[in-house]
Amino acid sequence: MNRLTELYRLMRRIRAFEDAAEIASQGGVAAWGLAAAAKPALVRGPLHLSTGQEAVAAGVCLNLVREDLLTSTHRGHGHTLAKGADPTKMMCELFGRASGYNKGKGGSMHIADFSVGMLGANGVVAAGIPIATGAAHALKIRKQPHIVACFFGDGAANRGPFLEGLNWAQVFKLPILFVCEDNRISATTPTGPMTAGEGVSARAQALAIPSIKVDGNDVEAVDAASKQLTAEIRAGGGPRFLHAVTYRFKGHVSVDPGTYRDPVEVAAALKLDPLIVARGKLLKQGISATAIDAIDTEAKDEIERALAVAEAAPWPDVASAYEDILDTGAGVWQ
Amino acid sequence: MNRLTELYRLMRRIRAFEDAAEIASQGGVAAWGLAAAAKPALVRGPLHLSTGQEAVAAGVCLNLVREDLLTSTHRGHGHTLAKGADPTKMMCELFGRASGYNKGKGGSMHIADFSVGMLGANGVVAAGIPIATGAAHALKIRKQPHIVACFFGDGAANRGPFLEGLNWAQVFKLPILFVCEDNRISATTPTGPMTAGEGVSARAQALAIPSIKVDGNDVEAVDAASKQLTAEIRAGGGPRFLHAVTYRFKGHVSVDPGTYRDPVEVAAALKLDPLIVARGKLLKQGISATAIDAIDTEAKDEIERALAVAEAAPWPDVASAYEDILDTGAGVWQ
Amino acid sequence: MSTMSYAQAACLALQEVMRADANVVALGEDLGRGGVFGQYRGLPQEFGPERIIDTPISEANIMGAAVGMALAGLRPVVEMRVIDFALCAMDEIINQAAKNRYMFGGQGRVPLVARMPIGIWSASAAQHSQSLEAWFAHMPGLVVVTPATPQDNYGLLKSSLASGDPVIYMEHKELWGVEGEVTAGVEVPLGKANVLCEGSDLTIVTWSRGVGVALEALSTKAFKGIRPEIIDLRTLWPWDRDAVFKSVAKTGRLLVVHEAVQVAGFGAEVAASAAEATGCKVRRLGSPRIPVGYAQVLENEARLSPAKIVAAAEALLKQ
Amino acid sequence: MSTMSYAQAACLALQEVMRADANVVALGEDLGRGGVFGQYRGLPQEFGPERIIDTPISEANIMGAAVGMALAGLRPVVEMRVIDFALCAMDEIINQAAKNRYMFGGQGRVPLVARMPIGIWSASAAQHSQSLEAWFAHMPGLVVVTPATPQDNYGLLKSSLASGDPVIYMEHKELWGVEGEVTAGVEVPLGKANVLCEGSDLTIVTWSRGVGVALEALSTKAFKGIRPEIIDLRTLWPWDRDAVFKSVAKTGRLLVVHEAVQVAGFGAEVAASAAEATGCKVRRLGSPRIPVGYAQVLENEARLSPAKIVAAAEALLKQ
Ligand SMILES: Cc1ncc(C[n+]2csc(CCOP(=O)(O)OP(=O)(O)O)c2C)c(N)n1
Ligand SMILES: Cc1ncc(C[n+]2csc(CCOP(=O)(O)OP(=O)(O)O)c2C)c(N)n1
Ligand SMILES: [Mg+2]
Ligand SMILES: [Mg+2]
Repeated sequence: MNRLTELYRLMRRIRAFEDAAEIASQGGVAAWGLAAAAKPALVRGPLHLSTGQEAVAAGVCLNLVREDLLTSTHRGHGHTLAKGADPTKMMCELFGRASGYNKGKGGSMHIADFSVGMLGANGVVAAGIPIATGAAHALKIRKQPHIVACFFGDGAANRGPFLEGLNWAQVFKLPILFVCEDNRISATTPTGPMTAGEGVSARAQALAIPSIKVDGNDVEAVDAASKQLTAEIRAGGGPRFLHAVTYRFKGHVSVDPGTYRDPVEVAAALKLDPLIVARGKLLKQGISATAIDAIDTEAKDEIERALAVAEAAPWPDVASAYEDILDTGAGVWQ
Repeated sequence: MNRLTELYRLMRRIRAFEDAAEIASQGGVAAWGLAAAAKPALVRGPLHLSTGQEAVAAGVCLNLVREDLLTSTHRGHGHTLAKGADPTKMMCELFGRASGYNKGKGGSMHIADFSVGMLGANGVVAAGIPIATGAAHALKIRKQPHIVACFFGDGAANRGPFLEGLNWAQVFKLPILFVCEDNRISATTPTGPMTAGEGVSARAQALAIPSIKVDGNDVEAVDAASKQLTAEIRAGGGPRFLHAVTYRFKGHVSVDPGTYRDPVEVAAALKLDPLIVARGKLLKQGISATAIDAIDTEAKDEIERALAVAEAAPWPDVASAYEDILDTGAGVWQ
Repeated sequence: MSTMSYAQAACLALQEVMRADANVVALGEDLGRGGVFGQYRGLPQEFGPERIIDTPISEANIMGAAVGMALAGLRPVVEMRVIDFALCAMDEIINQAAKNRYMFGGQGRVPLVARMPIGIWSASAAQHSQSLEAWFAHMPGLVVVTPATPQDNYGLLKSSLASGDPVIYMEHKELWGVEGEVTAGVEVPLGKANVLCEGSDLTIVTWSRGVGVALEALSTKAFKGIRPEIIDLRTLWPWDRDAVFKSVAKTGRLLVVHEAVQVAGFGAEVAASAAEATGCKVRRLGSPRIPVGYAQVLENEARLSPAKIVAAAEALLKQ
Repeated sequence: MSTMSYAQAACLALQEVMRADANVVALGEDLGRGGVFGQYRGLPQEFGPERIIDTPISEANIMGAAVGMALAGLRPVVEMRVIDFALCAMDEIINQAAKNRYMFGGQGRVPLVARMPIGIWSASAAQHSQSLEAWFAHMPGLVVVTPATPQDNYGLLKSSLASGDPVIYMEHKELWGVEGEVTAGVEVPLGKANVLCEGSDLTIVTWSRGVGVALEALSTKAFKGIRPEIIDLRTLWPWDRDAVFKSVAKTGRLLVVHEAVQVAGFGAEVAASAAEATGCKVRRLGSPRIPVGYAQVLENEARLSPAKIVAAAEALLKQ
């Protein structure tokens, strides 16, 4: 399979996952002026979809190996899947089942698969940055030949840990790739007017961290930049920064209709769907429409199966509420 | 009195204050491997001296008016005096007396004179930055024609609030002058190796905040840069940044012998004492040595008087320990 | 008097105060669209972006700036979205806001209201479900307010905005949509509890979301033969010791109920104080010392319920 | 067995563990010069800058990085210098370190020891004198340790370093120079209190700096006719309920003593638990709800003293 096909397949799997999760969440969270549905949704908690941003996850993560580590954001399904997690166990987690990655304890906002180096989504904006920095520091101290990929949003670049983490990574010359997934919005607030100066790349450069800015909807561009940057990091060059500009197709959470956005802007962005872009390129490369459609169907089928398994999966035991917490003093009293 | 004479006089007053406070603090804090003295020192608490850094306080603050506001650091005596505070009330505070600015509640680390717009030293590195930003925001909202000067050290530029505050100030185009008093050390740790990139100016510029770097031991240079920057701010230009490179003559606190520093470096730095530099310039301008000596004597005398008043000043009442705290519920129970 | 939600009651209070005092401003993320819970709805339209301020995502600076604003003459309302994010601004809340007045010997005042919604809500799991009122009650310099009803959210917010000292104002996320009668102009004083029903067998002291759960137990007759006196504390600092001690003098038994973790929760303060002052029998009901889990069955372990309250009351009567 | 200071005892414990396990590292500001209180003295020379790590001033990243280090196989010791600065790292401690294991369903562990010295010391005033142990005791996922003697600082630090979960390790700044006998190799288990003297009239439970003050009252015969049983709790989570309840079963009276603010302090938890479990009489002695002032006379209001303890004991006996 050629590189672009592989990238496309991964993006399609993420899209299929996000679409299915979105439907399963309707009527879940009661917010954004909406009441919760009478019948509880299959996905109850807040669901931050990465629909439209798949090229960033795919283009970066195909340049990682299993032993590399990754920290993510509240919008973490794509990164998790791209790092090699099993969509069935992910869907089980979103459904709050015992067979989910976190045994139903975390849900979407804490999706993780430590076994493939995916150290977790995070409910706190920018909180993954110090954690990723420390993980990279550990790799260096322990002389392990791997790297860390640290994803965060454009909104995160205005929080203190962004400065603290990037400074630290450069001071200790750590093997870490910072990836700003810039969808130009922070919840309901356009990020531009909240961000001084030339933005994230300029901030990285002020810390002497080399940075590349790419069209984050062009998966080949993301892939190429990631290839270069990860190679430099693996060669001992210290931290690197990737600024990928993309767009969030959905509301902030799945039940947010996103009415605060200009419909013209949204319509224009939808035309630049990374899947449409990649499909066009595949066709140009001579891959047949049938072959591409087959990838799409395969991805959807995979997620259909995941949904079915998740819906049938068992709930956590009550007893498990008291597990995975302190050993010290456990069993003595809660 | 010409400008340089005025600047010199202010620096000399600060130096006299610091020297006197230093002596009064010997045997105070039991740290840095030293035991506390048998007889309690007149200044009991940690004392961070700005000896050697007087040119920054003086050069900036002579460009401020009384209604302008200022936030400071743990090393705040110079800023306080330069903003117009009374050294006697300052010394009383250092001595923990009821007649001190804070009624003996704060000591050196919280020296403040709100009546001249000096909103306080701070025991937390970088904590003054958000406060200064908010004060500037208030001035803008309340359409007051004044500005804020926000002092912090080189070490503070690695903490998150540095990014958050500077970004905020630029986003809201606030009337604030950020002053990095760069003495190249953070407690016992040289700041350079802990700081990525080109340093603080580069960080300010990445946020599109215009910055000037000056020799912080040349009070005329500090004054000239401050004059320009404050004028730009007053004209509505938004935030400005001053990077003043200087040197800390003393240990981190007054009882710290500073043995972790290279004696050669210290000796070289002492030759660049801002008072020596300014004195040389005054002599070149034709001011007589006698006239300069008179300024020195006057400054020392002023501080001698402050010491005498402070030593005789009354201690706070026990009752005052329960004052200046919540009104709500006060008097009901503690 | 009119019917409105807990969120709308807060909007009304803030609107009235902002109309009366040009120095009152609100700042936080996403406020320009009325706040993610609608707790500022309508205000951006009326007061514009200079007074309902959209900020960068930077909780530390939001809180720190509010301290500076307060020192320079404004009366800021700070929105932290959920209390969990206020953890990003702890130095600013504790070392800067709470201590300012004292540490500077009364030179300045910090009249700000920091809103930081608490509680379990909509499967939001460990990082969006905390109730940390005990932390702030422990901290000199802070007023701590926990409204339970629309009327109280209106009345307590108005009183908080009139406080000259920093107020930690904790709305409960599960209460945003709860409707009730609100009489404009009725302020609820800080430090006064609300005795919701009289009883003789035990005193139940609670606040915030606990109030509705206790009243649900009452209205569904879950208490069977037991007649509890139920008190909504409303503010945790200052808290109404007189009302509580008066009640336990009558009932001889105190049950403190809260959603926060029981260990070192504010229930411990109320129970210990009552035991010290009156020698009454005490018991607490709070969450086990576990993070809030995502799945319903896990989340429920950390949640109050009428059944849990009744069981605790029965246990206390046997104690 | 040899005589050493509380600070030296910690150095010894850390040295032993670092020799045995290459994955143990320490990180924080100024560690390369042995730490500002000498609590890392000698270690930079032996283990070098890769394992005794000098960091930029960035508490949030120090603590967050330690979480990442722990997840990636290290066992970091985090130095916060004083607990007041740990307020700059609260999200990292609470939302990231404490909840990690639970929230990710046990996929990872965060075996870190966060040292954050507490207490009043050397006229350091409101921002350098706090004791916030109650906050951490309230937080699921954290172990909370408060050593009172050189031997315990050695033994508890070793046990903490062996914990697979995050430990908030609170040394008291006024104890750094205190000397005592330390027997290397003697670990002090987490969760076991130390009964320091047997008595029959009341049980005094305390920890950290409170231990020395209580013992001073005893040795100076300030208690006069009163015979207290004095217990050093040593760890606040888990805390040794059995030891405390056994003692109050005998004495019928409990006085909890701590330097932290009394309101919502951990004394409330101990007192409320004992009242619930045993019905004994309880009383607390803690700091008034004011920030720590600078002048000696103000600072003393927030300080424990033998006289205050004796007065509280007398009041409890009359209660
Ligand atoms: C510290 C913190 N503040 C606020 C929030 C609430 N919040 C969740 S996502 C979000 C917007 C984040 O924007 P960005 O980083 O650009 O990520 P995106 O949602 O666009 O992927 C906000 C404000 C949070 N989770 N954490
Ligand atoms: C948040 C925080 N971390 C650590 C400290 C301890 N500390 C006090 S001053 C200082 C060094 C500060 O360096 P810099 O900002 O350059 O100021 P300088 O002392 O050189 O004037 C440190 C680490 C503190 N006060 N606050
Ligand atoms: Mg974004
Ligand atoms: Mg410095």
